[in-house]
Amino acid sequence: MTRQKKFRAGPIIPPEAAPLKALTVTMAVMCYLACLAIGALILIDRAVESWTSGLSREVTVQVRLMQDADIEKELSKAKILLETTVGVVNVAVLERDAGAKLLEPWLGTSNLDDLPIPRLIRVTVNEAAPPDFVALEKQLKKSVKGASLDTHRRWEAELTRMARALSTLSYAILVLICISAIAMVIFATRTVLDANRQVVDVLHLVGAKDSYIARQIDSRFLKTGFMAGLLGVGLGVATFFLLGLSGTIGADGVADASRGLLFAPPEIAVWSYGILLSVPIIATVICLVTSRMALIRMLRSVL
Amino acid sequence: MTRQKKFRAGPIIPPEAAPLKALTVTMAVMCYLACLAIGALILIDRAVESWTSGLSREVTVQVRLMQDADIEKELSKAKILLETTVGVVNVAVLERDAGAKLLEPWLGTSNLDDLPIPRLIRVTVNEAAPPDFVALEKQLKKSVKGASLDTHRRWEAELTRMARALSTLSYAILVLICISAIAMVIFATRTVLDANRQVVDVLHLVGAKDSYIARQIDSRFLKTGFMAGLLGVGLGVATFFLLGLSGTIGADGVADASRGLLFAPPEIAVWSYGILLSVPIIATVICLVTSRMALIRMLRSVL
Amino acid sequence: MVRLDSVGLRYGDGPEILRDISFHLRPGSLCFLTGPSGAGKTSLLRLLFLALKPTRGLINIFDKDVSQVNRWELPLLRRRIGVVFQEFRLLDHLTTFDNVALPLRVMGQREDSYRADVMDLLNWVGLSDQAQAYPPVLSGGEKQRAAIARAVISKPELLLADEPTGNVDPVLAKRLLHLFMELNRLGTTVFLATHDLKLVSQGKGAVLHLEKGILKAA
Amino acid sequence: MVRLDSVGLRYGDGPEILRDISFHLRPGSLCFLTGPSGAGKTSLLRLLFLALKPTRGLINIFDKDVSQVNRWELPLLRRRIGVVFQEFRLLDHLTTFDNVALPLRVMGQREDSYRADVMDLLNWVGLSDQAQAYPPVLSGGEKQRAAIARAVISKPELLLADEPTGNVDPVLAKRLLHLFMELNRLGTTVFLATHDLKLVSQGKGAVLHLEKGILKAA
Ligand SMILES: Nc1ncnc2c1ncn2[C@@H]1O[C@H](COP(=O)(O)OP(=O)(O)OP(=O)(O)O)[C@@H](O)[C@H]1O
Ligand SMILES: Nc1ncnc2c1ncn2[C@@H]1O[C@H](COP(=O)(O)OP(=O)(O)OP(=O)(O)O)[C@@H](O)[C@H]1O
Ligand SMILES: [Mg+2]
Ligand SMILES: [Mg+2]
Repeated sequence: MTRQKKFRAGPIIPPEAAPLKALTVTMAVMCYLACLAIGALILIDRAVESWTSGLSREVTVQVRLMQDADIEKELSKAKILLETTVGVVNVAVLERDAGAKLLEPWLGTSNLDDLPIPRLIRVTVNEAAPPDFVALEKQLKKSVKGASLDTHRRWEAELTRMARALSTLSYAILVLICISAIAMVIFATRTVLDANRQVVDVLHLVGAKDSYIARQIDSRFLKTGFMAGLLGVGLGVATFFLLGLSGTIGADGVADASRGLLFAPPEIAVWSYGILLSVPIIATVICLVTSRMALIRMLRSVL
Repeated sequence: MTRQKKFRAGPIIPPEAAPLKALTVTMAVMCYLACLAIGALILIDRAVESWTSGLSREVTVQVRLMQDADIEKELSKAKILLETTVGVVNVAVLERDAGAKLLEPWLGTSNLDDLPIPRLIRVTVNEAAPPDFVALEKQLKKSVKGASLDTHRRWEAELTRMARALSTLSYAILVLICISAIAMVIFATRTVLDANRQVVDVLHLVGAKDSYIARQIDSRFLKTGFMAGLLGVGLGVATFFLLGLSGTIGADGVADASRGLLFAPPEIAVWSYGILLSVPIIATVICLVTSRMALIRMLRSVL
Repeated sequence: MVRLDSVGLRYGDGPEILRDISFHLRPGSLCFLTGPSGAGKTSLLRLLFLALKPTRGLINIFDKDVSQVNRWELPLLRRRIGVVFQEFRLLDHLTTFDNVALPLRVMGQREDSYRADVMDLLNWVGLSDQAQAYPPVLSGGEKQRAAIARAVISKPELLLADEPTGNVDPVLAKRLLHLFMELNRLGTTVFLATHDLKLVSQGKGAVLHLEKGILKAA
Repeated sequence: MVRLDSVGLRYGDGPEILRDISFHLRPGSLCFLTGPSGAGKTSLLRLLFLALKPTRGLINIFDKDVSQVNRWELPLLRRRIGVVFQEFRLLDHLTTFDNVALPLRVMGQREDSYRADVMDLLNWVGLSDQAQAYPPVLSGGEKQRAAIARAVISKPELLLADEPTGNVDPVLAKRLLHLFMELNRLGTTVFLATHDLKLVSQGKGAVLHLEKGILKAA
């Protein structure tokens, strides 16, 4: 009595959900964080660009006329001090007119000849290794009467330095994410294989080849990695979107920049979308390559 | 021939390493990220505090004397415009002296009576819902001759707004981390239990109580959570340390703030260390409570 | 001790595996259960060690109605029953010694208190050399003997054994039968399911014959 | 077909489990292996299906020296050998049908091509009703029959069976023996390890007796 029913052959390796589901969640979180880190990198990059373009590697020292001091002497003292400071590339004492320009916003272009206009020194700094502005200002104040450092630009330099630290941190986080993703995949592979040791043994003994077994398991990891990557990127884009909504339009902040990330002119948008979309691809590749390599190595260790 | 050797009884549940090791790695990464998020929150909080304390909810509008305009008329025009702007709480036209003070840094306290000193209007804004400064400035420039908005403070307000977005993001990330940690623990519990279904069955059949079995598995999760938490916090503190080293001392940036996080005066340091050390505790609690609850529920589902 | 009254069992929506089973095991009795493969012997034993509830009918064990037993009472009842599973069910990560000692350990006994007993029993079933070996390296017959030792170590009031001699040679089978009969002499009620008709004829006890889920006294 | 020459085996640093085993299985022969529990029968079979390498001595299978076989050649050799494991080793997540069909599937055959064969074989061992059932719901004897069906489905040149009738009743045991003898008649070399002396006397074949790792022709 042979029943002629339509059978559907079951999967060779049991579809044990738990370790792979866990991997999906972890990988999705990792991908999300990778997106945030990449977004941060792009934003920081753009911010630094705009700051440094405004900064043009220059700081201004201003020397006020003091009742009891010879302005030219003070200026040369300041010049010598600045020239011997590490991180300073060039020092130029500006004409009297330059100081007058400084007051223009308040006083207009009226005749200021009889006013005690402050004198300016333009200091070109080494952008890669700027001097310690705080120490420099202290020293200037101590040895030159009426001297002060343009704090606004100093602050911008400090911002740039901070942005660099943040971007290094973002790179570090990206590396950390990759490493732990690889570790996760290896552990998941081992878990899946451990859970199926008996099955793998039997498959070997009925004549299955290593590559055949590896293929059965691999396909799961492929799917897992891709799903997780898409999920993570989806969440990431949603986050940038919300972040973009949180700031006013036209302001020069993160909100604006994250809007720029999403709704930029095509040629830029394509680029940032491309980088973001590389996340699921990299996740899939990490999943596939790592699990395949781990599998082959683990399978070899059995007779 | 009874051998009288000293036996050591093996663990009731096999010490299957893989799912728990995977959990340790994941949880450590989560804890690390939680530390970063918490650090970010503290830093943003302090930054906002210092910005807003300097800001004191005020913006200054400056009206320059123009050759062909009546300054008092322009001032009252500006006042009316400002008073009708949404987000403005109070408008006060300042005395002439206030404008003179503005030039002090450049010109000293010399007599400025015959100079065209600009006039100032102090605008108190609603901190919670500040006006749209960009639009406001445009309008001012259009309808009042010689008017300009103090852009520096405007920028600070924008910064504060951005900081709020970042701190919301940090909170969101913290919540996300907690949720995925709980998910991870549940999956790991299921994996451990699945891998040991036979063992649990046998234990039930030889008369073990659910609580006895749960206890055997729980202790592993306890250790896992605590180890992962410590690892994560260690990495986190190391990161703040490195970040702290990356900026110059005394500068008003993240570097400084992260230094403040670690080497603050005792009463503040205790607080931030306390928050950071709560991470491994929370991780342990999440591991323990989640796994215990999941275990009891899963064990109940077997006869 | 054990009383079944027109018990029926079906798995899920399947056919009835056991039909109208009624019998009574008096305390201290020895009883064999025979029947062809797939007759339902293991299913019947599962009912007796409370791993299954009957679809219909009444089961009384230790004067308790099984359908009235709470979940938290189960462990306490099971501790009074020793079971030898057809597929042994040893824990692969524990040594033979630990496997045999498991029921005592689960009851909360300390190792010092049972070490000598366990070693004596291992000696009797011929496994003293394998006390520190793990089940995966034991031969089929050795596993079976370890499973038997685990079932009897706590001197249970009721012993259920499913095909306990399927993997051992006739000489050893006889030796194991003697172990069961010794236990029975000391007061344990013994219920053995087996295909081995020689074993049945060697042991002095009642014989129940199961065929397609229906009980026939033989 | 199979030739062993003073083969010795020890696990790790343990004692020698097999000592000086030498015998020859001619193509198409039928041979029984008997011996007490723990004698080393399963270990000897493990050597023959290439799950173990001997510590010393020579094994030739299909005219190949086993110690010279590469890892990638193993699957191809194993496909010519059918094995019934003492503990069955069915895959719990596959139906009985899929379990039996596994060797064919692993060889890359399509389901259409083997469905009828598998169903016929299941019918012969009395499992056609359980074709879509999973091993955990099979009775002990049903599992054993499924394991036997899996071993013979690919009509191997060499069939190794370890205690293939330990969980079935005498009637069924005889039926299974007939299956092995039928295969043998069609050219398969059959090597059976068993405790069941009645089975040995029913089958017409050579008998090897193993005792404490030493072979004695009976
Ligand atoms: N969990 C289950 N779900 C569904 N059917 C089952 C289950 N367990 C057993 N069966 C079926 O019930 C019938 C009886 O099984 P049982 O294990 O009781 O037989 P048995 O008498 O012990 O046989 P054997 O001597 O071969 O061990 C078999 O046909 C089997 O397929
Ligand atoms: N992997 C292993 N490692 C160490 N010792 C082992 C291993 N496998 C088996 N042994 C030991 O080798 C001896 C022979 O085992 P084997 O399984 O070959 O016996 P057998 O003849 O099949 O016995 P049975 O009839 O009980 O199945 C046993 O004492 C066993 O403990
Ligand atoms: Mg059975
Ligand atoms: Mg054996």
